[in-house]
Amino acid sequence: MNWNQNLISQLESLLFIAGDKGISFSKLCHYTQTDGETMKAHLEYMQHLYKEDASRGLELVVLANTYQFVTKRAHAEVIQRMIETTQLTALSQAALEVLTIIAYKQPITRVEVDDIRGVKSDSALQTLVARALVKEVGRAEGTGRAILYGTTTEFMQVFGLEDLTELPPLPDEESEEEETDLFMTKFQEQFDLETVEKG
Amino acid sequence: MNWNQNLISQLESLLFIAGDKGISFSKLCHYTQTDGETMKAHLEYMQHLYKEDASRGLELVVLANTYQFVTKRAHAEVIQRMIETTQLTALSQAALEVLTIIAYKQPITRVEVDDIRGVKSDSALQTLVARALVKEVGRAEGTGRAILYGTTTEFMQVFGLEDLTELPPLPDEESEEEETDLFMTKFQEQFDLETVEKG
Amino acid sequence: MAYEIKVEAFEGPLDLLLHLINRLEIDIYDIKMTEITSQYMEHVRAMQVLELNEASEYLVMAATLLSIKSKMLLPTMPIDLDIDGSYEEEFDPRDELVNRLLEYKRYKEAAAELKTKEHQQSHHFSKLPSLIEIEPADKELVLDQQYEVYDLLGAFQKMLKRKMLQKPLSTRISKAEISIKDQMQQVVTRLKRAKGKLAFETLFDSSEKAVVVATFLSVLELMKRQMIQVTQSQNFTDLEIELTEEVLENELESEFD
Repeated sequence: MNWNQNLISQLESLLFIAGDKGISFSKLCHYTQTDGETMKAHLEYMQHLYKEDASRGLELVVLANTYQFVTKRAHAEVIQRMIETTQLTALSQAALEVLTIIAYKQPITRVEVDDIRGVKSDSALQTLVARALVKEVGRAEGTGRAILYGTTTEFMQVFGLEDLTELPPLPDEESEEEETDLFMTKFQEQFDLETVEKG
Repeated sequence: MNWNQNLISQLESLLFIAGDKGISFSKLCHYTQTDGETMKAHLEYMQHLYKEDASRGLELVVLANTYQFVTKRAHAEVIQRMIETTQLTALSQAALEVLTIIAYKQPITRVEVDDIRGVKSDSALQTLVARALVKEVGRAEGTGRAILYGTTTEFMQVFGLEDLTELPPLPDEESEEEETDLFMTKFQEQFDLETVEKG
Repeated sequence: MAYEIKVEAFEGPLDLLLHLINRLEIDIYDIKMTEITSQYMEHVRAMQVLELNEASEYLVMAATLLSIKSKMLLPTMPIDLDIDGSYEEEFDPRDELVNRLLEYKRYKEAAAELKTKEHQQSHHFSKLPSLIEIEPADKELVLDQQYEVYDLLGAFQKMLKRKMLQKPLSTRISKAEISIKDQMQQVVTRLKRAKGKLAFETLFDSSEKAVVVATFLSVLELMKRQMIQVTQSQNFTDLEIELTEEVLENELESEFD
């Protein structure tokens, strides 16, 4: 079989972007516009290739019908070093996201945070509580009486805020776009008018 | 030079996990317990390797002072089949102008930006802050203690800059050479200062 | 002469002036004040109707133009005050305006260049940092790092990007039929891999509605067939799904029907 280098390259970039989410076989065919047989052969070849090549850090695996890259087991130690270091000194992206949502929307329940992020947030939330950046501020009405979360004074110290009103507004893109469009439309009309008058 | 395949493999795993957060040179050395010289040589080799190998879908780049993987330009079309093609709303012309002025003259106050543009810039500036492209970097001396603005790492990521010295040179006006030189000198000084502070 | 006005959005009076200078092919170092002033006024009159936020800035510039124009109408009378007879460098009332225009023009051009860079960069894609679950700290840990509000906004931007990645393509892909049978199979397989027990929610990690619905129906079906049990240890705690021992220990007969 002749391996299509460009296809392999495309697959590498797609799988990279998909990250932990992976991509199903049929989607890979669709995105690269490749027939199933060719795809199957190439994916098998790639699985072999990544595994055998000692200079590759990734492996291509199939989990729950999706293809995805995972890091090689042999690097667990190095990766652990990175994660621990980051963990001790910094908040993870997930934690920062959850913190942002809580800061702007407090009081808010975990389920509402999950909805906004589109992924579960429990462990990030736990970290934030453990770090005293977020705390329980009450219970929601209704069934379940879910816990409401809010930010702490510790949060304000860490982020150098005097009070919550100092938070800058979040992007509100749609309304901005509309305004511009409205403006441009009016503008256009005005000029068309002028041109006609002059012409 | 003998390339250490295991090191390359480790770097590939670490960079895969870090994604668009990237990893700084010094951290890469720390995590893999490698000396700077070896690291430098290997990273350069990898940059070359990924670029030249037609079966690779990624490139190793330096953005905002961190090493990170990005997909090759050639695959943009294939990737856009997978993800939403619409970028986050494009920046308005006003926002782009304000951002440019801040990028070249940072740290700078809003009033100074207004002066250069001849028009008020508050709402454009607000958008830029919300989009995390611009942030407060301090307060000006004197009455009012106006907020000073500067660009963020997000800005460097979005505009593909390794660091701020990579900004394209400001267009010159021939007959303005003297002034430009003066400006450039100051600019240079500013950067030297920054570099010293950072270094 | 009727000409077509190419409509652009003007970013304030300086931008409008640059546009006029460009269109009228005026030398920026020798601006014809009469011509540009009348053109400028015409545009501003048109724009005033729009009740622009920036109306006042446009008007201030109009006043500046008029003032420059009138100064230039005055005869220049070099007054020789110096004993040695040399003149002070001639003062041109336009100088300040020209300098402002040139400076603004520089940034406008640089902005265009940055936009190109942004465009180029937008053809490279990246992934977000992998989420690696680590045990959350059980005791209070005070952060030793100072953060700024920008970090929050940056995180929010990244989240928006990730949500963009998660958006399922709605129109272009023909909807794949998800069979309950396959889904039952998968639920059992996952439970087996997890030694027979999983939190209810972990089964629903797909962002595709159809998959979630199919998974739910398959769970109901498996319960009906008494292949799994759903338990809850306390009110409001997570539901747990458990394979019955029989299923766990035996090979799955490959088909559901």
